[in-house]
Amino acid sequence: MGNVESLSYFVPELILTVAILIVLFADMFGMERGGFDLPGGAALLGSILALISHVWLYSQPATMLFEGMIAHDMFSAFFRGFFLLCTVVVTLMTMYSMEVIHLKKGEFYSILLSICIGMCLVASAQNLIMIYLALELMSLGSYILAGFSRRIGRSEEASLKFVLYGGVSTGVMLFGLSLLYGLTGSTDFSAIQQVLISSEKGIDLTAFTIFLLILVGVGYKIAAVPFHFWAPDVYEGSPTPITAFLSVASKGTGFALLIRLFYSTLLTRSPAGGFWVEVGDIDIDWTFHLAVISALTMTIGNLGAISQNNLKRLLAYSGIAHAGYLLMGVCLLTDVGLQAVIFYLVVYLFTNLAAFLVVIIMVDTQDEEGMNGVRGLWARTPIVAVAMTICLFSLIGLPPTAGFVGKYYLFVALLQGKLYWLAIVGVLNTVVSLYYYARIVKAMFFEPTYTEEPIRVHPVYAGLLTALVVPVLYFGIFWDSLARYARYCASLITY
Amino acid sequence: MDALLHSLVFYILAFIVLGSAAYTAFSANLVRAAFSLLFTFFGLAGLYIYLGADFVGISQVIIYVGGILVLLLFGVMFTTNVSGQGTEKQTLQMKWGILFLVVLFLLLIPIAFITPWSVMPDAGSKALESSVSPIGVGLLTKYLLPFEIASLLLLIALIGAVVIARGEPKVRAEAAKEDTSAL
Amino acid sequence: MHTYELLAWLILAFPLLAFVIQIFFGKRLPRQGDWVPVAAICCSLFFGLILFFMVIVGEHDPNFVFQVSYPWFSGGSLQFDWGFHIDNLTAVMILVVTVVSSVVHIYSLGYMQGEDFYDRFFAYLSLFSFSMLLLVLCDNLFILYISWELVGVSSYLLIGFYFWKHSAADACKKAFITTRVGDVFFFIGILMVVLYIGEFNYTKVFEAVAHGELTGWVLTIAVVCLFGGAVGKSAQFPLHVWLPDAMEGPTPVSALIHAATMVAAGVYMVGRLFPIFSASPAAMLVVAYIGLITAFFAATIAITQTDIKRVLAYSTVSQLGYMVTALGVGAYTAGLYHLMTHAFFKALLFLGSGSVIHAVHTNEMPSMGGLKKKMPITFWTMLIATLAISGVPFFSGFGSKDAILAASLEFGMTHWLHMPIFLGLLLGAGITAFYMFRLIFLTFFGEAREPKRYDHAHESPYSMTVPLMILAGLSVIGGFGLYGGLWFNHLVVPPVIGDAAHHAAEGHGAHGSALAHYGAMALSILFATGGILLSYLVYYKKKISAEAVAGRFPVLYNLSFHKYWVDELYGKTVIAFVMWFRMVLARFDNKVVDGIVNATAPALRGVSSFSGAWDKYVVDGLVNLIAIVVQAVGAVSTLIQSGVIQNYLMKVGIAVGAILLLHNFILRIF
Amino acid sequence: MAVGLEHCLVVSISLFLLGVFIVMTQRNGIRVLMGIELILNAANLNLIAFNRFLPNTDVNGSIFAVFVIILAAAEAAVALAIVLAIYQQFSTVNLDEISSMKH
Repeated sequence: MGNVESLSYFVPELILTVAILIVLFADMFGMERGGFDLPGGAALLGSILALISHVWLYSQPATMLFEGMIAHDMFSAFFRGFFLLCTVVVTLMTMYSMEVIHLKKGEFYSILLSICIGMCLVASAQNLIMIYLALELMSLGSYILAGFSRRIGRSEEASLKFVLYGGVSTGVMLFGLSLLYGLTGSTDFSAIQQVLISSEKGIDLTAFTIFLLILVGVGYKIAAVPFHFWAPDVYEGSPTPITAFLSVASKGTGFALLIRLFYSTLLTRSPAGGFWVEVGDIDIDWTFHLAVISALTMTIGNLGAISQNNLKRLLAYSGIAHAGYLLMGVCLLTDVGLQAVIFYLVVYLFTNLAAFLVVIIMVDTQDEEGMNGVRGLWARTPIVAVAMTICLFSLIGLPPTAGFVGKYYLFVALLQGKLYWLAIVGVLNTVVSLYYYARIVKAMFFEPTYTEEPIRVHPVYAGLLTALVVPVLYFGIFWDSLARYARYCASLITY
Repeated sequence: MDALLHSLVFYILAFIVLGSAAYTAFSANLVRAAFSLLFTFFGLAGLYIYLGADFVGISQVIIYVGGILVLLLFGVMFTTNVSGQGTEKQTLQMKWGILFLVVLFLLLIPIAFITPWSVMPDAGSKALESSVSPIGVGLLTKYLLPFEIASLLLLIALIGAVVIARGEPKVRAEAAKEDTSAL
Repeated sequence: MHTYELLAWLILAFPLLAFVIQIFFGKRLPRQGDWVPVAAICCSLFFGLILFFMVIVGEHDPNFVFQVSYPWFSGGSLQFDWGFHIDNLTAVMILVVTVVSSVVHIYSLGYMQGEDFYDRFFAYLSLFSFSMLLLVLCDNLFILYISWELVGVSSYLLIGFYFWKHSAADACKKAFITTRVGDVFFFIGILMVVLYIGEFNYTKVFEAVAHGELTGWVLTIAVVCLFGGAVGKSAQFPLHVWLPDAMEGPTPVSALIHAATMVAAGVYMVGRLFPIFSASPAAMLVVAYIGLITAFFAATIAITQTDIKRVLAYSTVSQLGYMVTALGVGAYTAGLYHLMTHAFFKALLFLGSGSVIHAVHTNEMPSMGGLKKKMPITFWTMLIATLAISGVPFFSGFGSKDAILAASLEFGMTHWLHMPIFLGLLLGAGITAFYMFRLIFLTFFGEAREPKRYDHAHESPYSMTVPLMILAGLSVIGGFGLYGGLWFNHLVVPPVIGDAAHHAAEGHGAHGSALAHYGAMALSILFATGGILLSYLVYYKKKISAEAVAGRFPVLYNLSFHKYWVDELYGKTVIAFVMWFRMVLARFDNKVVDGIVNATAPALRGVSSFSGAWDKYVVDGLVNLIAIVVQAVGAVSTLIQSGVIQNYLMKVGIAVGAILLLHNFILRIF
Repeated sequence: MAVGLEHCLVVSISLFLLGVFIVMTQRNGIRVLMGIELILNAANLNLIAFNRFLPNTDVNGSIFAVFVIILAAAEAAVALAIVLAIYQQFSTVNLDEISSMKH
């Protein structure tokens, strides 16, 4: 589709772009108006409008937009909704959080919205240039936002580590992309796939090297071992709303990128349907390599989380572990696996955002990110304690929470794919994770606190927390609709 | 003879690029390292033009040499006591780094040779016409969306760089105090 | 939505809602929110009554079944649904549960007044009511198991309500663990059924069993495993040890859970799954004999106990044995009828004893005496219940117990070998009458043995006595269900499914022949009267000295007084073994783990904080072993997180190099 | 010997590795940034060389390279701003001394 006609499919991004400008103007004029966060309001309104227009676009058939730069298919639509929802929640979190420097809120929101645009483009890109550009757009914004915390020293350290690590990783990935361009002579995914399908023998090594170089960039985004080192440090130092955003949206982007890039270039959909196979004569056991990374990722993540006392750092390691779980679904190269990944991502969105919201409440009310903050929480604010417990149960994967169903689908997919060893590793890891999540639950309910004074939770936070936790329980009991939706969304555009 | 001269230009440029890059990597003096990067960028610009990408070559000179390198030099000047150099150790984990360099070189170089790149048989005779016009057309037709996104990206980078570099003394002092008390 | 469906929803929704409200907002509501669960359970009672009358009077059909099921999710080839199964048995159980539950709720208003965690107590009661109602209403094994566990959890919470008391904390742990043993069997049983049949839904399972999809020794094992659940939950021998200890909980809890409803869940489960049970005659015999042993042994223990609630507890165990035996010999109607009548009069007995304890602040019967004048309402209502449990004609227990005896006599007459069942039960009936009147005489008659307590005693408030009177009325008129020929014996009959189950049920003979019937009736009256008379002579007239008798037969007395040393036996065998095993693990822990730990510096740090905690190792054994190993590994794994960015990048680079080397060269060469 | 694609690739791979080497071994944050620039330039050289030698007549490689240059500029600006902020805070740009968060 041409550039002009494509605009009608591009409405959510356009709304976000307009919102960025409005936010910047609002910042110039509106900060003194009765304490209301005018730029935040504008950003919130913009992202909600974008979400609405996105829903309205859902019924459109899959098609290529902007001269084949991006695709509109169920997969990209899912991720666009995912990122927009994340942005709405994080905007709300930021509006009432004490952690972000108040004087620079306008810049903060405009960058947040532009990151969201970048993420949406990553999930729908069909061209190497586009995917790299979109990735850089979101990365660059993330580097800046990581430095926005009130706690100056740590925040800047996080920002620095992030920008250097990210710069090198995306640079290496770019090198891989340039080799991919060289191997196929094209930057369009469809053309790349066609060339690879008809390629002659002898490109195995090159293909694997390219894959590995690209994986450095992708693995950095999803915090997969051995590319995960930045995650704990950056998560700890960034302002908590941004940590939440990174841990959910950024990880989601990584998976969108991995699936989009990997499934539509180095793989091709099998004519038998239901699974993907390597293109042409390339004879590499992708499943095995990704599975090893998945096993390592969840193991290192879970083990690392055990000795953490800072909740943000603990959740960072837990996020690494969850990237491992999600990779289990990706490495199968089947429809069922993709469906499980998408299902799990939705669950992860609600669960993790809610968990981080609890941390935000802790930081705002008692300036404490450590275990001390949650000690005796049950006595001080039972609703938050119960919500956190539900989240942790969901992260462990206990019924009747959605996390259980997510893990269930992942393991079913694994068993169907006959990847038994990975399933065993996954189950063992779940058991290990029980240990450190349960530690938080124990601290909240059974450990004494230094003060019995009740914590006042901002009503917006209480409402947001409820809105995030209810789906965790709801999908834990009635998941059929979500599972059907995930199956529906697990379809990439094919050529 | 002509072909030999042709090759010679390439080898000289390649030597400038790699030599100055190596100097950047191994030099003990930060300012000298930054200046040797100037040669790398110029050499690369020459290589681009040699390879027929005149527009990219010019962009390289303007943006890299005129922009990025100046930026880096400013950074060096701001953060380093230029005269008092040399006492401090400049590097770390050097042995591992060299091991990595050698091993990866041995691993990656074969890729360049064993891969059946679909090279044009008579690449040397590919007409070396100006690439400015096709690039301009491409940017406004097929690559219009990336072009627009790049503008958004530059806007964000601008805002971000300003926000980070602009000091907020009051907030900083207050926050720093809080931070130390939290520790 | 069908009326029944709506009613089922309503009955379930109120207690659940009350639980949620109470747990979150209870403390902040006026009166600590106690009225929320009471109102909720009364609403459930109201709708329960409507359901009962619609089913029993309105339908009046022995084979009436209403089913509705909602798809939940499918896992592989299994379809998990959930839904309601409403038939006559459900209606009766709903009635029993809601009536007893609401009575206990109201009673607790008075009894628990001023206790700590008053609000939470009511929250737990609501949770229990919800779980129990779900257990009764659900339509498949999966939900049955879930609600089964829910009931167990709420029971655990309620027994341990006085968690600051050591005995209560121990008791709730004991109850939980002991019933878990049964639950494991139950779970295995359900798994076997589902594995062989592939369905959870009751009706479908029954049909499959009737078609012989599950036969032979597999069926027998499955049924015995399923029965294991009932053994745990209904406190049958040899897992009965938890129930007497569970009396550490507040008395209303004992009345609700450990007399009337939860312990009856096992019996209800056997009744609900009767088509599966009756398909295996061998398993049915196991059921009958376990019931018999329980009924007889518990009765003999009750004779010598002095704690009023323990007497009642053993009496409960014994009566549950009666019900189980009845189901075992195929007397479906009689067993379930006894469940209903027992629920009313045993709840009454417990609540009455609670009233007494409330007045004199002791559980020991030797410290009571002569309370008849001080507490007339309590006395008269408890007397009615005692008459009912003793099997005196015109009271409810007579009808149900007589039916059980008749069925077992008839079973004995067709299979002479199994005559001991009848004899044991008959003797047990006499003993029951004896110890129940012993309780009455010791508590309410004679002189006041501790005047201080006696003077202090007073009748309980109306919130406690009114429930007693309601239950007393039910204990009397409950008996007319069967012998008035009104409805029970032709409405609550074994479900007829297929031919095989039908024959099996018929073969056991649910309806006693005239000879068995009248013979059993006469004998039962005779034994009951004998028991009462003996008790009268010993404890009222003091014609026979109890001490002298005990002195004459020290072995028997000690056996009974020490509950056949079952607890001690467990202590010496199972628990001792576990403790020994823990010791071994702890030693292993100490030696081997220390070795590993010393080898690594970070692990050393982890351990040094645990140093000097040898005791802790012994106590926590395996848990600590795992914890330490995991901690140590965790510490090592975070060591790679050096905080230096170049170091991170170096590690990434080395990892990439290693992968490339492995994949592109080493693996190619080999 | 006529210059071919392989020659260019050897140069770009060497440049790439030198960049990564700088990133790994230099303490100074600004030098690490120089390393990143080298990595990006190596990729650019690849793109241009492929564009030159592959049989297509389009200029996709050049356009890609132009975008990469733009991105490199933006990234360098942001990264340098962060490094300067770090210098204000820690009075050093030696990255191994800025490691308060670890394990």
